Amino acid sequence: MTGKGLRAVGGRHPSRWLDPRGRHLGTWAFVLNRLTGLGLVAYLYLHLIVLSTLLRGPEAWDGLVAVFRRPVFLALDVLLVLGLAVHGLNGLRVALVGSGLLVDRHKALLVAAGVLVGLVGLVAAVRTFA
Amino acid sequence: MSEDQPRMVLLRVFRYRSGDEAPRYDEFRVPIGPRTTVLDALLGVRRLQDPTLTLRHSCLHASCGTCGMRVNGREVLACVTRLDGLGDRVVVEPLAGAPVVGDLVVDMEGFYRRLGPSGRPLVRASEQAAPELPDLERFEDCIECGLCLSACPVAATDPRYLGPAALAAAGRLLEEPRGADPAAVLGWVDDAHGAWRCHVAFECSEVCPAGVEPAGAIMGLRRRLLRDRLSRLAGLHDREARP
Amino acid sequence: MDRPHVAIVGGGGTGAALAHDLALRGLRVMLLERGELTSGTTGRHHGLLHSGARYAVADAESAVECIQENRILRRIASGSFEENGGLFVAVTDEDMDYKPGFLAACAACGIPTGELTPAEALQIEPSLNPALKAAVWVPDATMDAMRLPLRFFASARRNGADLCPFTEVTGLLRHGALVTGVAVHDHLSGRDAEVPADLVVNATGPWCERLAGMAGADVPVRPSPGVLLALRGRLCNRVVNRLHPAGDGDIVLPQRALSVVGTSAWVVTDPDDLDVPEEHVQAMYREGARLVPAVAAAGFRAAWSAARPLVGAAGGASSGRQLSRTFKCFDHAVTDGVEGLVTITGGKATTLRAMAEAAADVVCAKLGVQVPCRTRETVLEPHTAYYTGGRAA
Amino acid sequence: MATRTRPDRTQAASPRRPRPTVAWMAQVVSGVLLLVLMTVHMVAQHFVVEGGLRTYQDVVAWIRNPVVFAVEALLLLTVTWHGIAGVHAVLLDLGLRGRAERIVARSLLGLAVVTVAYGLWLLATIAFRG
Repeated sequence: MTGKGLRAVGGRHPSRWLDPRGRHLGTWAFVLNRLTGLGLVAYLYLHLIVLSTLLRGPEAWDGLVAVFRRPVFLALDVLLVLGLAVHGLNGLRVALVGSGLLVDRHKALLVAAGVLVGLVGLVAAVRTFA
Repeated sequence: MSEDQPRMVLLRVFRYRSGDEAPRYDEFRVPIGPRTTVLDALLGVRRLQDPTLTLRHSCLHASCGTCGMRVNGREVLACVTRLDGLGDRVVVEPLAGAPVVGDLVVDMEGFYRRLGPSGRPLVRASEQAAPELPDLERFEDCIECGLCLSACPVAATDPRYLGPAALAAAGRLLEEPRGADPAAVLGWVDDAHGAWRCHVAFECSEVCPAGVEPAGAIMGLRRRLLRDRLSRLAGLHDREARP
Repeated sequence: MDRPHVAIVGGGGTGAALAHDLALRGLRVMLLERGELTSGTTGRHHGLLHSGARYAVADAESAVECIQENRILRRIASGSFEENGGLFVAVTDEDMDYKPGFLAACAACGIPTGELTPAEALQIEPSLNPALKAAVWVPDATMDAMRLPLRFFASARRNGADLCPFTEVTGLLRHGALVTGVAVHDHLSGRDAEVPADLVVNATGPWCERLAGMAGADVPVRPSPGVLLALRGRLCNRVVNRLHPAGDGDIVLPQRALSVVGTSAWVVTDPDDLDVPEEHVQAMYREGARLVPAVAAAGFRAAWSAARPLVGAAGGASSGRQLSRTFKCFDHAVTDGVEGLVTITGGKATTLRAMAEAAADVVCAKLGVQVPCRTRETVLEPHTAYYTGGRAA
Repeated sequence: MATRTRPDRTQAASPRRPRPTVAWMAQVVSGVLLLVLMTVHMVAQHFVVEGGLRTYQDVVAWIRNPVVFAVEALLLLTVTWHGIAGVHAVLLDLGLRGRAERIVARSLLGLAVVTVAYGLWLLATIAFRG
């Protein structure tokens, strides 16, 4: 045989998480959990930075609050709640199944988590914009 | 088969040869019948259109596990995947995550190295069959095709991940040790790149052509590891009996 | 350059066992296979380790080979077989008429048998046709068609054999009537090369006529395909044979979670161009269900054809059933006046080691090597070693 | 003469490192805790508040409530642990190992300590101000 051949092809790369062909629901749940998780960590630090404005007194904070009440930020808030719901509810499924509980029901759990995420998102949107 | 004009399908086949700068895709038009499999079509291509096409195959009935490849992105055994119903354009690529040796052939060494520490318990040596087992010995169902490793989103990025097949083998050993030491097996899989690296995507069980359900086996291992750890924490066991 | 160099053409079971045998005797071995190892006939058989009972009545020579090799393989390749045993089942009066001669022939060939009443047979194998009239137990077993040869390959490589899959032999190097090696095309690199050898062994099974023809030599071999059918589910736990002369669809056996029904037989000229006639598939369903009724309703998994290399006078037999299943080794210096080329062909999966021993004896005699065969007692490497064992230096 | 073989570091990497079983348990426990704490946080800090955000005065008054302070502090601790452990897991997914993995693990631990310390300081500063 000649050498070890081509390693790059179909090799190990995070881009393969996003190759949609042939993948099933579980992989999408995994990818979504990764993306929301990283997004939420980023938001944690963003949140801390925003909250630091409180150190600069009432004017600075209340001015920021006015900005955050604009529709575009409210929409981002709904996105945040959605992200939390996806990560939290799918995380609950992963915690159960990944600990060896309800393994045979993993697909039903995934569907249930999806439905709940939808409901939470709906409530958040209505609550925010209504 | 019908005497009408056979339906034609366009195969887009991944091609790579040692020394090539980059892989390419070659297109072949192949006639198909209702029973024509991807493997039938590829062997037809090799016989009639391009004798340089390299691929692995042996048993032709999903028993040997050599003809694993990705068809339209999905891991399948080419020998039992019918072309009828896959559309007029079918993309055929080698399994992912293993070095491509040529065209559709990947190097399986990594797969078998992962399987190594399990002692390959899946094939039962009849002489060692324990008396409490059913009187008949049988091969276990894993055919070592590597589809699970190719489909696994964790193996897609972590070269050290033991992977579904090896973990399923470990799970099998715990179910029926056949002389193996369960504590050693548990120590082997209780690793950041072992049973705990799995992220519950269940892709391995989805693509497994032999119904092995590796994901279920991994979850069983984790349940066992958690139970042992919790009972130790609760003081029900003496200290860890590991060296 | 000091030790004799043998080039084996064909990476099936015979080539595997021959590479192992010759490497064990200390020869330098290079094995060439145009595709993946075991991608020809070898990987496609039904996975039966013959007791020899199938051939006892009509082909005693094959039957004796089978039972001897059956015992040897269980010893040197322990763990590769499901030692489930086999049953020969009588379902008609004609089958019952066949039984006394069958038992006598098995006894004559040294094949142990055990007679079972229908009730006893159904107790150990409930899947059998409940209308069976009698059953005979024999030491059949099932195996993995690819992984047993892989153990020979792994052992051969451990002893220094150079295995070259995806390397197609495109011609024979000749010096007059002397074959001096092979010309090859490496499909993985796209390069052509010449492999000089002290001796070339043709182990290409049903393709052997083609290779021998390159040297102007002739081998009386007919490629005789048979259709096999794989069904979903483990329908029986033992090998179930029909207790009558060999015929279509007369065997049902388990292979992991599948069941395999075999087989039919006809004769072709090109072993690469095998079709799977629909009527043969239907015959497998129909005849298989006479042994194990669950066959009729079982889910389809695959149907395929495999070409046996049957040794016989070319142009003679037409159905393949009349041809003997024994193997033959041809020294083409004797048969065709072509020096440096030996063909080993015929036989069956169960007799791969014996075929290799016979061929290796001829090879060693021609090369003046006086080392006895040791494959009867050498325990084989596990099949995984083929992938993880690395290449010999 | 016998040559000394180097110890196989891949097999026996510091035996006293916590087994990943414990890491999983910690991630499950912190995750479940977060599901509760985050729900409380979102509802109490945003959903029940008119306009979703409090004014400066309200924030300070709110934080001074010891129960709120405790819940927020616990949330900070839990979310930091869970988030940083999650980032570590992603890096392990990407094949990080050996010395690089150990360095990254320690850096992440350091980052977690800094995050929690800063968050607590921020909470305390705001609560005890004005």
